Amino acid sequence: MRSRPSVRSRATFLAAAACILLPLPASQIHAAANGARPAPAATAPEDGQWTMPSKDYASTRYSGLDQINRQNVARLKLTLSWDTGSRKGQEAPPLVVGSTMYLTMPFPNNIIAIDLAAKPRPAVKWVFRPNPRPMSQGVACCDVVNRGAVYANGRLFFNTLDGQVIALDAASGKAVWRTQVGNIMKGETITMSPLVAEGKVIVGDSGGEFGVRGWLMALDAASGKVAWKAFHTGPDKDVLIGPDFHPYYAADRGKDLGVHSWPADAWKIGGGTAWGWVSYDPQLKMIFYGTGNPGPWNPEQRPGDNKWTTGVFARDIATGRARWFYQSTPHDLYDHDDINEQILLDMPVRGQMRQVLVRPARNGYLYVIDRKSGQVYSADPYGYINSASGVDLRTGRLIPVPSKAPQEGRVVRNIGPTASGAKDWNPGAFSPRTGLIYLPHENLCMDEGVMEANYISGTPYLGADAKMYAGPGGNRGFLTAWDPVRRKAAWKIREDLPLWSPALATGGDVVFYGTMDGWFKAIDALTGKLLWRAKLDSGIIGQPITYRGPDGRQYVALVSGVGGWAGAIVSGPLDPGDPSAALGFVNAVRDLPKRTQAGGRLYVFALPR
Amino acid sequence: MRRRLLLPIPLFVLVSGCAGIQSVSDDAGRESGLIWSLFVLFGIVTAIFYVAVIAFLIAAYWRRGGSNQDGLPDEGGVTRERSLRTAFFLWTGAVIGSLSLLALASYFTDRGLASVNPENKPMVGIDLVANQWWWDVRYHYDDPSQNIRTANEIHLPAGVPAMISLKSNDVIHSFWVPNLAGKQDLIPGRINDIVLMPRRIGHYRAQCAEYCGLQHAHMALDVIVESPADFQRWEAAQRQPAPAPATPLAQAGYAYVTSRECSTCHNIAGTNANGTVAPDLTHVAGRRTIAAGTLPMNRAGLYAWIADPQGAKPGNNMPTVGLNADELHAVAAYLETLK
Amino acid sequence: MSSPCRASLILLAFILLAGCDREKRGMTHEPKPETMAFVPSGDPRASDYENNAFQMSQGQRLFMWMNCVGCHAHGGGGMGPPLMDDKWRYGGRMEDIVYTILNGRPNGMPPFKGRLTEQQAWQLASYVRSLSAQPRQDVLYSRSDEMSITEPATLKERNAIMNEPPAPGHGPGK
Amino acid sequence: MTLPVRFAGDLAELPTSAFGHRSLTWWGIVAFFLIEGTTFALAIGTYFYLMGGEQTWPPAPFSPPNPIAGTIFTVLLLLSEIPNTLAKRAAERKDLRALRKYLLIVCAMCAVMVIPRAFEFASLNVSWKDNAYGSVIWTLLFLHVTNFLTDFADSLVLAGLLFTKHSVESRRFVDAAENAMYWRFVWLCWLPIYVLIYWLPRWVS
Amino acid sequence: MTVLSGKDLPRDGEQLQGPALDARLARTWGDAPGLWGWITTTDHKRIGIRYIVTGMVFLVLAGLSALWMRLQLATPENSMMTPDRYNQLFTMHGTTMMFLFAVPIMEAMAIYLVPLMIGTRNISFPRLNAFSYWMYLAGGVMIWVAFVLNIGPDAGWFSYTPLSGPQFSPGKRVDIWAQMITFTEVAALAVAVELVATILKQRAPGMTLARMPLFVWGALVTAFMVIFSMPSVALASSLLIADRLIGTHFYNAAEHGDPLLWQHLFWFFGHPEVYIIFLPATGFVSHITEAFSRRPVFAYPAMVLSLVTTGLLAFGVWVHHMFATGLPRLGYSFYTAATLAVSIPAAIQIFCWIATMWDGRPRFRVPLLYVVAFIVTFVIGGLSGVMQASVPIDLQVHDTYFVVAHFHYVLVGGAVFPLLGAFTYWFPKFTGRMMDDRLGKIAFWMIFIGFQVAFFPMHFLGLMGMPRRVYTYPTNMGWDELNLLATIGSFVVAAAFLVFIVNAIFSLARGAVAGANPWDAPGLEWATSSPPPQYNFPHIPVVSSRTPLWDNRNHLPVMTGLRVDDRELLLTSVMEAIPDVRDPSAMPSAWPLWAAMATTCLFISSIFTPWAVVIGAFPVAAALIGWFWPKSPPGPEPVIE
Repeated sequence: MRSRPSVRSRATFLAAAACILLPLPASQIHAAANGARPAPAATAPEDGQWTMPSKDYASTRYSGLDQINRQNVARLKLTLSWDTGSRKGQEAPPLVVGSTMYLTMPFPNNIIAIDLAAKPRPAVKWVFRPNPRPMSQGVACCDVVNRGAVYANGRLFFNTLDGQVIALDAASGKAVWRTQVGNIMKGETITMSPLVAEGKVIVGDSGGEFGVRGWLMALDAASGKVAWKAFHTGPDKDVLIGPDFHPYYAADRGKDLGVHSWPADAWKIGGGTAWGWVSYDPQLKMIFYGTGNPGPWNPEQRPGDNKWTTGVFARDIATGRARWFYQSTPHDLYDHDDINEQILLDMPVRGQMRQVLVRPARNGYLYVIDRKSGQVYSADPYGYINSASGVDLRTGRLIPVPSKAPQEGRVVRNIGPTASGAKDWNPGAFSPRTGLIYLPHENLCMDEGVMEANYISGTPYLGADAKMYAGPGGNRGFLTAWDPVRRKAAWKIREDLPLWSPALATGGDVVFYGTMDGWFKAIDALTGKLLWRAKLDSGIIGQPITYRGPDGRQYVALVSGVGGWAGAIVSGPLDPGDPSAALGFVNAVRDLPKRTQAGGRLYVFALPR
Repeated sequence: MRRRLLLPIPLFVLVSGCAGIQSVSDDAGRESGLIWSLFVLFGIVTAIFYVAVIAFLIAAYWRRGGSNQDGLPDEGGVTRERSLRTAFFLWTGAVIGSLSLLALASYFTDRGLASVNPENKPMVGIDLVANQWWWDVRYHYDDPSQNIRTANEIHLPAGVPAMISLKSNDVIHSFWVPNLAGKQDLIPGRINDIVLMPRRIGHYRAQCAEYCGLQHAHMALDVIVESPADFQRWEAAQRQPAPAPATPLAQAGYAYVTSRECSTCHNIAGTNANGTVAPDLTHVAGRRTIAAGTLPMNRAGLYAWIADPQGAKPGNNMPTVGLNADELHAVAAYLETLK
Repeated sequence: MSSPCRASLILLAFILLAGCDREKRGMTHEPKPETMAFVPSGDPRASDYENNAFQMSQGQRLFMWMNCVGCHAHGGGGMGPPLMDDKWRYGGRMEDIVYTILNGRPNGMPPFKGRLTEQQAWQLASYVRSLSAQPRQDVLYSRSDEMSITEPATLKERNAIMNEPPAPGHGPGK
Repeated sequence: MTLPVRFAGDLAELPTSAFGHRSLTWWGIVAFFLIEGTTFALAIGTYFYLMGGEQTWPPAPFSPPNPIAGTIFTVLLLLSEIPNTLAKRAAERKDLRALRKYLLIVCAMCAVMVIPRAFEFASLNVSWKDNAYGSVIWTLLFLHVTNFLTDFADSLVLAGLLFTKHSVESRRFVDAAENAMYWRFVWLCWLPIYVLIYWLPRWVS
Repeated sequence: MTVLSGKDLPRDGEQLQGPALDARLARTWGDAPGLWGWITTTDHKRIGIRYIVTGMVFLVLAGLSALWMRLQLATPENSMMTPDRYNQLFTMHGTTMMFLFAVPIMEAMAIYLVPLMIGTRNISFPRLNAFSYWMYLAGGVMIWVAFVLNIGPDAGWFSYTPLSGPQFSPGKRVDIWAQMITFTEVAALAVAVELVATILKQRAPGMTLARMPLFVWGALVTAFMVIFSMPSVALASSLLIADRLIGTHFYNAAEHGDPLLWQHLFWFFGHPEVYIIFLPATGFVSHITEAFSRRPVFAYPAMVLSLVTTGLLAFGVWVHHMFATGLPRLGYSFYTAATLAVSIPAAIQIFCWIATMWDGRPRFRVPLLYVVAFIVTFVIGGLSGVMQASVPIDLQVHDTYFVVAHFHYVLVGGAVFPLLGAFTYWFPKFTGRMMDDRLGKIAFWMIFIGFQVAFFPMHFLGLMGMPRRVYTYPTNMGWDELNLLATIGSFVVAAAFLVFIVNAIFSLARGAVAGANPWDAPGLEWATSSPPPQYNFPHIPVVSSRTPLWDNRNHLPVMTGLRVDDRELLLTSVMEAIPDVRDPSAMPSAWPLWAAMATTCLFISSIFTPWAVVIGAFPVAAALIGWFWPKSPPGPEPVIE
């Protein structure tokens, strides 16, 4: 590691660590013009910190800081730039707690603590090296990324690629406990960011491309012991489905659907991982998260609805018992993992205030679902879709277009959205000031050919070739400002490349996001007007954050480093001569190696003093 | 020449009496029955024409050596032209008339074949996927967890129509159970359907009927037509996972098969062998043959096949693993338990 | 020129162009004991397998069946490194590739010893080298009956092999 | 001969060359038209057969070929029929000087046409390796390029011959007339192919 | 420049006839002596004989491969040969029989006979004729050399995709097959063009279309069928090569090509192909029947109409090879109807031949015996063909030994028997000597009986479920005895061919000397000596009936006035054959050989690299320019100043 700053006293950090998120009365959060507001119980008053990747349990990615605003953002200047040494895809956000910043690296998953208050400039406080097993790199489907650590109660919780959950003492960087939960010999890796709430660390596995059996588990935050573990295929008792399970739609009711919606034994290698985002409603004591794709990709090998993959679960956080389930993509045809974020909002639906979760799903529909019942209020396309003609709100079922169904032995052309979805893992942000959700997403279509996949444990279980390319209009990405109440886009920004970085919304009515060719952009949250941009050394797929520094100024930070599924062509580096490389994504971003390079630098911006 | 005259008759006598497990004439299904009746009709009509031609030829032979022996052509034109012309038109009329008759008969038989499942009975649904050089058989049901996967052997209940979807993973093959119906090709990129309506209980043999490469000759399929009750018993048995090995030898075989080369390609339900690119072995010992009709399913056949698959069926995709004697005994012992 | 003379010319052309074992369907291979020691270089099987169209096509089949394609795609890579470029982390000779397949490599390549026979590993290696057009031009083939993906090997430029050891530090397990 | 003969007529006054269907080579060329025409027809049939297998034509994400180069070529090709007709008439009235002139003009136009022709391949917006659509339009174009180049070469050789001592043979005029006929075949074949390559994909997409 | 009138040049006529004329013409039309003459010849008879002998050699090779296969199939589960060897063998057998024997030999007979039958001095485009032979030879030698090198094609003579495609047929085997198609197509198309022009423009004065011999009609219809059908297989095989070499997707279902496209293109050629073989054979049958029945063929107009109808209908039946592919079922009915309809002209012809015999006074010499064998055998094949026209029946017998029996009855019965008859019949014309009658009869009976023993059981094998193209079969299927019987029969046939060949060789040296017209046949080819001189006829004969020699027993009317110092042909009008133009005929030349060698290089190297097409085009173009360059100095002919 180059230019290592000196380790400094931890006093400032300890002071900051004392600040704990406290639930605030609902009245303190104002609803936007359209009446939407974050679920009050799942948000906290702005404290200038960034302790979890989603910012809060409602997954708003909104910070109330407003020092940087529409008027002055154009004067934003770089205040710190530091090479982390990593050259893999950087999908994790920096965390800022007090005056310490924590960086989570892709494999080998080092955690770096930086003392922001150090003089003359911020310096590395400690580095924790978990040394995961190198073999795990071979079973990570889409670059060896990690989506971030979480800070809670003086500890940092994070996962390693080789399937460990680790709790660190945030002050010292020493491991408090580490628990092995995934088996890489079967293809189980962990790339997600855990959710910590109610003394539980919620973790799910990756490996839907390897025929693993997906699960979500809760570990005791104190001891690291497994509290509960819920599978996403198989018999009800494994899925933690019991008498208190009340799905809204009939298709999700029945005994052992996780077995009967699969060919015999296929559920044992059926995927349905949980590698995305978990939201938590402290009022209902329920977590909400989506399950990944069924395995293999080739749908002909798994007739049936393939429960409980590609759907959203609501579970009791204490016991893990499922409360309801909604399958947005029964019998998934295109790897439409349903792991995207759920933004918990309270908003008017047909004139009535409802507690809903809003989820822009991979399949291109933006769902508004009742948090308590699992009823789908609306499902509207926010991107280009030709593989489905709509969602039947009576039955809740997606209506697929038969001519776009993959067929063995014959390539199906021009499927939209692609396997990576209208939007992949990179979450949008919700601003309670504008009432809009800022969705960075893709505009891609693909050709797909499927063939019988062979299951060999620890090797990919796919049975599909894909080639992705720009969708209608020729641009490959969009930033869509979506009005969840009016159920339509307020405006859209065309981006040439697919957007693979999450968005950040601030109280200054500025929205930040990055592009894969390295432009870090600030736009007007009301109009979408580009206000400021900076070109970074490497493409951006990381999560931008904002925080109040020890000096009281507002900073914007992120780590560059292109990679991930979308940027594997650069971080691999992969050969653009094979359009099917990186499961077909290489074809969509053939020009990327010319426009950026592998990297991994921390950037911090602020207004000039 | 006179010998030929009688041939069409023994043809039908011979063939009709020619029962066999892979015979067109020994029809055991609705489709093959319709076709055989049509064949017999065609046979009779064509035989009549053949007899007529030969009779005319013999007549021509007998007429030679009429008057004029000088070997020179007639000078004074042709005297019998008129009667020949009459015969010519009669002959042409007879040909056209009988061809029309045959065309109609063929057309209506074809309609009969095309009207699949006229009684609208519930059908057995099977996906048949051809590979070089074996048959992948999948029964499908409304509840996919009841699906059955097997290989190189189809069981059908008598009196129940079976809808078979035909697909190919590589080259063109052709599905043909002569005792039950005509052929239908399996073509990559397409799905063809065929409906079979077996009527007679028995064991029949199907064979790939489109040249498909090195081992086209060894690509057979056993077809077992049984009573609906027997069929249901078979279905139930097929849904069971593979039985656990009991003897130490079989256990050793189990250990090998489920962890080594075999498991890379083959599936044995209930074990760690989950391969999909080779025949499913879950109930392999309950089948009649090994390797798509290449060897009989018995101990000797198993040994021969496992020890040297390239000897019995050169060019097939099963590699010679090179088991030592102990491993060979163990693997064979285990596979024998997979009833 | 007389007909026999002409025939012999064509014959000569054939022998030069074709070579007789290029397409031999090797079906009955002597099983090789799995414990056989790895031969570091100059294994006679290398050219037997590499310059044989049939073995290469068997390797192509295995490349799909053994899920090599899942990580390495059709040579462009993904979870695993590209196989069609000129960089070879663990050596690009037939023997190196066979070794890699059978024994795996620490950064993610799983070992296939015990899951594949040696013969199959050789067949695979032959196909892997065809991705960068290393074998003789006349045993290469243009495409498979699948989605159009890579440049036909028959039209590809042959890359020089550059052995590139894995960079220390960032285990490029990819 | 075994039979005695009886002289029934004399052929000495017959001409030694004739135009049109009275010429033997004319029949040979017509037979070649049939062969090439059948090939083109079957290739076009293949085009429509493959078109039936696609949902859109051209299949997504490919855009239809850019018609500029092809249209320039087509216009030139059709314009070349003017000197070609004049050359044919000159040949038929055995006017060597005019024939030389017009044949040279045809050859010069061919030489110019090679330029847009070369750009046509680049304007197809698809490679033969991409899919069956790409394969068939490349094949149609390739077949016609062969056809075009063959007659270009043929015309060049004939034009060259007209400047040698062989120009005096009456046979040359028949050759020239038949070459002109072949040139008509070249552009007649091109018109449907031009429509199929450049315009049909636009109309149906 | 001098202006010469046609009158001033040396010509045949009152003043130049008899031996003096023969000598003069022999000088003009003769080839150079020795090897150079052999290479440069443009004489349709020399090339025809060369073609016939080569075709017979390929017949023997294909026959031997059949014998080898029958040995393998003699017993069940025989491991005499590997499946790879067997697959190469049956591919070579079918390919050689169809592409290197049947079509070329029929065209070769036409090359030899047609100019004689229509009374002209040479075929049109004689250099193209020479070129066509070299191409044919190169293609045949290429594929057999490949077979000897163990890279023979193994995807069947039909080479169905995707089995023959780049993935499932690795190596260059199928490319060699496909390029062999290109060679033989070029050869066959060239001959077809020559025949069309020859038949339409070079007939003797007075030989109107209605007086044309039936073999010439057959050749004409066949030539047109070649012209319309061969481009189909040439295109199909070129697309296959493109798929295999440069990665096009014509037959790749995944990229929305279609394996069935191959079948459509192949059978659009493949079924007419059967009639391309059969129609010339009907010509043989007509001529033999006529000559030996001592009576003009009964109902000549019906015969001509049958030929033309067959030729047309043959293009509407190709889908009957694809009944099992799952195309729309109703569409099949059309092809059933068309296929049944094709049998009507055949039935009419059969009637007419027997009627000719019945009404004449047949002398059952060896050629006529072959005609009788033809009728007895071919009708069985035709009737089993009627069965297969029916979709349901075809679904059962398709690709079984029933079909093997069927098409051997049709092709051997319908083409090889007449060919052997024709060979015996015209042998005196080819060689000047008669074939031995006793040996001929022995060979005939052996081949006839052997054939029935070999192939009749196959009907039963097919109905008992034995599929085609299997290299072995299990025992206890009831197939063992019949297969053994078939093998025995095939060896009898092979022995018969040996007798036939011995007879031919023996007769060539020692056979009875034949006169110009040993059989007292009526056609023009019998009006000239045996074997005919290089120039065919000293004077151009004039025709006034269908049987000129029977109608002109005392003297033959002829026309005079063609130049004797240069090669000149008479062109007549298309319909009425009225003398029109004196046309020069090409001199001997080695350019066709050079052109063929350049083309061969192009074709063979384009198996390995697509650039061969570009680079190889230059030597081909150079050779063609040399070929067509006018002879120097310009001949003395009427010249415009």
